[in-house]
Amino acid sequence: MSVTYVDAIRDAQEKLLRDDPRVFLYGQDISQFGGAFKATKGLAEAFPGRVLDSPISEDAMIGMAVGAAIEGLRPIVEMQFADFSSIAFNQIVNQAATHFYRTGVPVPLTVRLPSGGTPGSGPFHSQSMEALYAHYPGLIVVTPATVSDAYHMLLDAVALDDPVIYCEHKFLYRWLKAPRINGDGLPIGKARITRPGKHATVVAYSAMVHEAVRAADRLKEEGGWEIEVVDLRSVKPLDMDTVLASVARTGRLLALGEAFPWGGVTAEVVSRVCVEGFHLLDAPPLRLNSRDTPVPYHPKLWAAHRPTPETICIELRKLLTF
Amino acid sequence: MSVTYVDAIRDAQEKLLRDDPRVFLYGQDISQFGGAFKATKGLAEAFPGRVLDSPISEDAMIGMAVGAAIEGLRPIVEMQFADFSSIAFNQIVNQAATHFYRTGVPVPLTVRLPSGGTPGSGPFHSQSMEALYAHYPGLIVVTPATVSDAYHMLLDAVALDDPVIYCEHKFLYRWLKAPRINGDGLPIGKARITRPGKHATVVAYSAMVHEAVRAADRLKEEGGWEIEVVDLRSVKPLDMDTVLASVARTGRLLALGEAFPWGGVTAEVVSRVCVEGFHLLDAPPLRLNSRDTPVPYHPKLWAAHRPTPETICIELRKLLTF
Amino acid sequence: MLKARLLESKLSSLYKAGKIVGGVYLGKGQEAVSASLGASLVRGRDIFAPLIRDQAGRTAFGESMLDCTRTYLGSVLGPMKGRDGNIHRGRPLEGLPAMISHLGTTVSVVAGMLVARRLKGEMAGVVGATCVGDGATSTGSFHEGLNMVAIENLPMVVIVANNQFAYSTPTDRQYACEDLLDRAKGYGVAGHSVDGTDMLACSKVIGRAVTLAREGAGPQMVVARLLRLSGHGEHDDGSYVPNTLRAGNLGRDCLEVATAQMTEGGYAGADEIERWKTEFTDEVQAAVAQAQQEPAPDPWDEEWFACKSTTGRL
Amino acid sequence: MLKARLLESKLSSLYKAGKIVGGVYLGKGQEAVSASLGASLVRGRDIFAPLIRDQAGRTAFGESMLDCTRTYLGSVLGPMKGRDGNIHRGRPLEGLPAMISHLGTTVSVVAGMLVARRLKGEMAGVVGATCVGDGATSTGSFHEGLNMVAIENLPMVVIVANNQFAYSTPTDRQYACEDLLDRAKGYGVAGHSVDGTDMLACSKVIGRAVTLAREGAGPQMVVARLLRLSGHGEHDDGSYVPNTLRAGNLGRDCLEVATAQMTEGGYAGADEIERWKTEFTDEVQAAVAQAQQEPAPDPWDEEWFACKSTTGRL
Ligand SMILES: Cc1ncc(C[n+]2csc(CCOP(=O)(O)OP(=O)(O)O)c2C)c(N)n1
Ligand SMILES: Cc1ncc(C[n+]2csc(CCOP(=O)(O)OP(=O)(O)O)c2C)c(N)n1
Ligand SMILES: [Mg+2]
Ligand SMILES: [Mg+2]
Repeated sequence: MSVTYVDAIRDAQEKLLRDDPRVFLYGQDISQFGGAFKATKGLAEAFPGRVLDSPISEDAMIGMAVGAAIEGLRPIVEMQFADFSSIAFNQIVNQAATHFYRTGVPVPLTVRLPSGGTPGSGPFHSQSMEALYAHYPGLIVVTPATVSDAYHMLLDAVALDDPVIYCEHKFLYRWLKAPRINGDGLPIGKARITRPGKHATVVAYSAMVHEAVRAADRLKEEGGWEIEVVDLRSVKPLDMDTVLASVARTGRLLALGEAFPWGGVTAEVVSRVCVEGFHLLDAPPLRLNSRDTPVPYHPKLWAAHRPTPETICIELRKLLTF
Repeated sequence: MSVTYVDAIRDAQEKLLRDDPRVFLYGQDISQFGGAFKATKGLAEAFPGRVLDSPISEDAMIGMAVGAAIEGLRPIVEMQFADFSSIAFNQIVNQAATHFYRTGVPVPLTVRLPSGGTPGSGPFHSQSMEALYAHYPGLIVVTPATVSDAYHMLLDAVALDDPVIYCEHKFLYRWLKAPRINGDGLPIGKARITRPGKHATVVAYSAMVHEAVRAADRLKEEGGWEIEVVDLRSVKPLDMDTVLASVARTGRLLALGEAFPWGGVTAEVVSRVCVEGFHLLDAPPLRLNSRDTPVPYHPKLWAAHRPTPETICIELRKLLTF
Repeated sequence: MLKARLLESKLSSLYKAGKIVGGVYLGKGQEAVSASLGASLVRGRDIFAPLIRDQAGRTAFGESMLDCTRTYLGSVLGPMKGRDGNIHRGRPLEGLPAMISHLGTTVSVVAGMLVARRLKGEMAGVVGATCVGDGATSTGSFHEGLNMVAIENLPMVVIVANNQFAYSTPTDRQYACEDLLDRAKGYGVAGHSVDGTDMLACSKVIGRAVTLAREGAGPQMVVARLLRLSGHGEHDDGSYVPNTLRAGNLGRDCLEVATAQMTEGGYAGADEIERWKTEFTDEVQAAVAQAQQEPAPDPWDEEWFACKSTTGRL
Repeated sequence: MLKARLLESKLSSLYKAGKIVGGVYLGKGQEAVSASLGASLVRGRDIFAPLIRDQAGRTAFGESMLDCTRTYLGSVLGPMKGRDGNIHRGRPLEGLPAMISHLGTTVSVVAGMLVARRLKGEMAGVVGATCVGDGATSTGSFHEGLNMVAIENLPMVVIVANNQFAYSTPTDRQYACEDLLDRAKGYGVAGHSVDGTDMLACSKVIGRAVTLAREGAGPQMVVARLLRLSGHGEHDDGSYVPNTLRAGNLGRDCLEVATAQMTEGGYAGADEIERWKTEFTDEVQAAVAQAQQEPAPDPWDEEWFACKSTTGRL
């Protein structure tokens, strides 16, 4: 028996509902139907009255979660796709994110965003929106890349007193499996060295961690290069200690992300490393993102729009031969 | 007689309405009332039927402008405050921004965002949202800092075939005056050297250009330092040629912005300079943004939340003495 | 209607055979409503913004079948060049806007197209129309858009295809009014109600709404009662739809009703309908075959820029 | 009502004297509506989400005057500590949420607070309420929120203070229905209409709506007709309001009407009202004086973090 990434998300919600009476789930088609991706399968039956179908009203979904959180509950809102959170954008960045600073009253809510691209999903079912939410003060933004992180970070997200944007990658849902969920005790805000190395550091998050590892494997075979892969785990807070320590070891940095190229996590990572660890760098840092167009529908275009092991290897070779 | 920054915006719209029958204006309270900041004063009378009051429906305001642009018109939408564009976020980034890529049909619309902080305006009337829109493919994002740029860049924005987010700074509206509007012929996409120098480069945009110049003046007096100030003018496209040429001259970079610190223009500028011009830097680059909280209401907090000549000087001294 | 049904069932089998990537969304059971609208509009003059269940309306409005198959099958020769897929296609310059996924957002876009016509002095006799589902009525975008249409008093027809479910969500989790028609008055638009399984009724009621809008009677809202006869998409079996609903009047197949109405009313004989079927099936096969043999987009040829005015790096 | 009016006119003079930075938004002319709501609610049990013109409702609900003056004058001892100002104050844990500026957004927040009460089993006898203007009804947020309230069948009262303008925009550019009350049915909520200048009528109609909600009759919407007797904010002279409107029934000053109603009805004598006036004026003076002598926030003492769980760098 193995656990998929989406199972882990489901199981975490089950545990939360079981252990914490303050938790309830709200989202489109999440009750009897179990959600568009089955991340809440069976939970409505197991926890009557605590898994509620919402109307197609993303703005009000978040407004209502803020209200419930003010009253001490711990709502988890499922957006059907991250892309639809654009409708809730105002309630997230202005209502939820400012509340603690303005009033001193925390709003512990978790928004689950099924994020990232899959073949054929097109411009409106593929977006990675972490950078938008990380830009605004008052939000925690997490991006689990492993089955166990998907589980533990959802528990941790709900335990935090702040609004958390939980970006779960749709490509990993069923593709990523683990024999079991194990706890390695890393809290939100700590990055992980997924693959140790010494010649260059790739800082990645979410699905791109796996592409980075693939690229690292190739370069190992190809030339014996040892590439270190850092999984940020949360993009806000950003664990600069781990990132800088890695760059100190390798002297070389590639920041890798699946989001659009202007701004975003890779810009933040590269600029922080340059500001805080300029002297650690033995070569100019590099960035690799998706292209500056909407995420295309056709699988062939899609595969060329996002970073792949091939394009990651190209960047890494530049870095290694500088 | 002198022209203020907001006059320039008004006059540009007048010229556009006069010269181009495709142009019309849409926004809350912009007709008889002339807009919350009087940026459309007198235009409804002068151009009957082409300056329309909208309901409080930012989402539909942009949707309607997209439709009109598809049909070949050139709408200019005034958001009453940039902050309220959060309601239109979806229509801007998903409807307007993707249209040309998806269909080949351009949507030449201009969204005017009264942006940035002023004392006492608080968390919801002070935001700088350029980084959000620049992150999404398909949008041009401009940030005029001078009276003449306010005028010419609005004309240029409307002439472009793409959706343009025109960020006008509220603090400059009446405070910034020029004897007249002059054309220096810089197109959108070109930065300007506002103040030449040789010891360090400050890359800024919008109101922060003026704070940078003030800081530069002080350091000139203080120690004869010659600080070069680059005004980006548009944050997407980013004129890296001008920025890199300046850094090549000075060897030192401070990226300055009024937006929130995570991500944003300063991250993009620093990371691009480091990726593309690493060898040009004689010292680690620095960034200065506002603080990572909502923009506070109280003038004393507000003044400490955003960069000021004092805090800019502190960063510059670090840079100069490295 | 018939053409659309045949086209869509082909799409469904292509999907099930793994020939279509992404989603396939059908309008099965909603053809009478959609086709009535499409047929009442004039291509080249009117504006029609279809949603996910409007294959029949598209066909009736005159969208070419190739636009459909090319987009579904990812041909680079299609109107979206493989950049967008399935029901997200359109030809905006020909009065057929290409929907984004976010529900409710077409209303204000069509409003804007009509406002432009008015400003250009080209409004005379023009109608704009869009369809939404019961679920889409819960969006803020729908509300803001329809309210704006009413304020501007635009010649627009908004069809609400109330198919009792939004994906799996039944209407009692979507709204609490007795009938969505009750909303018309609150917007100040005219309201019409119709049995969406009854082709003749649809054609009459929707046709009249279009005529009213065209003649200057302002915005019209038509609420059609019906049932989706497929899953939400072809990945979904729709097992949450209770059998009682399926067995009732709403569960009637509008195509069967229409066939009966045509033969009984003497509009067409049974063999004529059979002939159409063969003809349309051939047409569908041809359109599929052509799209299938056409090239997919090539990433190396693709122009990777989203802005028209700058082809360089942003 | 009287207290709120006196407080607000003090705020207005402070603003004009340059003592208040940012905006000052008054509820002049809307006190009867707002106070009727505030007085019908029970502090410590009910939830009241005021909007910009609800000083009277706040006062009646029991918000302390110091919360108001401290927030307007930027005292660090106020509930917002100078981080937010003027009407954006609240005490969410005491049933008084602090509004953000974006209109329409309070509806779903109150809905969430009520849903929480229900899930906690603490719903019995609770009412949630909020006020919006005519302009705010055009927001998608209002629509989504009210629809959600109706679906959840929450004990909520939504007051629409239709003061004929949204900033400078008259209602014919805001909606096209005959009466905003026509919207109630479309949401499936009960609708009530009231003359907002008539204190006794307001107290009766709004009181009844609150009672109905409390007793389980579901969501209630009250549309009050009135006129704003000030500018949009104190920076605005409201010159766009036509004199005919001001001279008509809507232009009546609800405070004068109320005074007459109280004396004529024998609820209070003229001298009693005079006594209140002196008493309240003193109270206002004291609250202003105290807030004015209190310290402003000090940037060096300020905790510059927006998240509770991380006090460090993000
Ligand atoms: C704003 C938004 N939220 C969520 C979705 C995901 N979604 C796509 S179709 C659908 C159900 C639509 O139901 P309805 O409007 O009744 O149309 P139907 O599918 O029944 O024809 C949902 C929830 C979306 N497209 N847009
Ligand atoms: C979403 C949004 N858009 C714009 C504004 C700017 N704004 C503040 S108050 C106001 C007018 C509100 O009118 P109404 O709702 O009728 O309330 P009133 O001021 O008349 O009491 C506007 C446009 C806002 N606060 N929120
Ligand atoms: Mg439906
Ligand atoms: Mg009003």
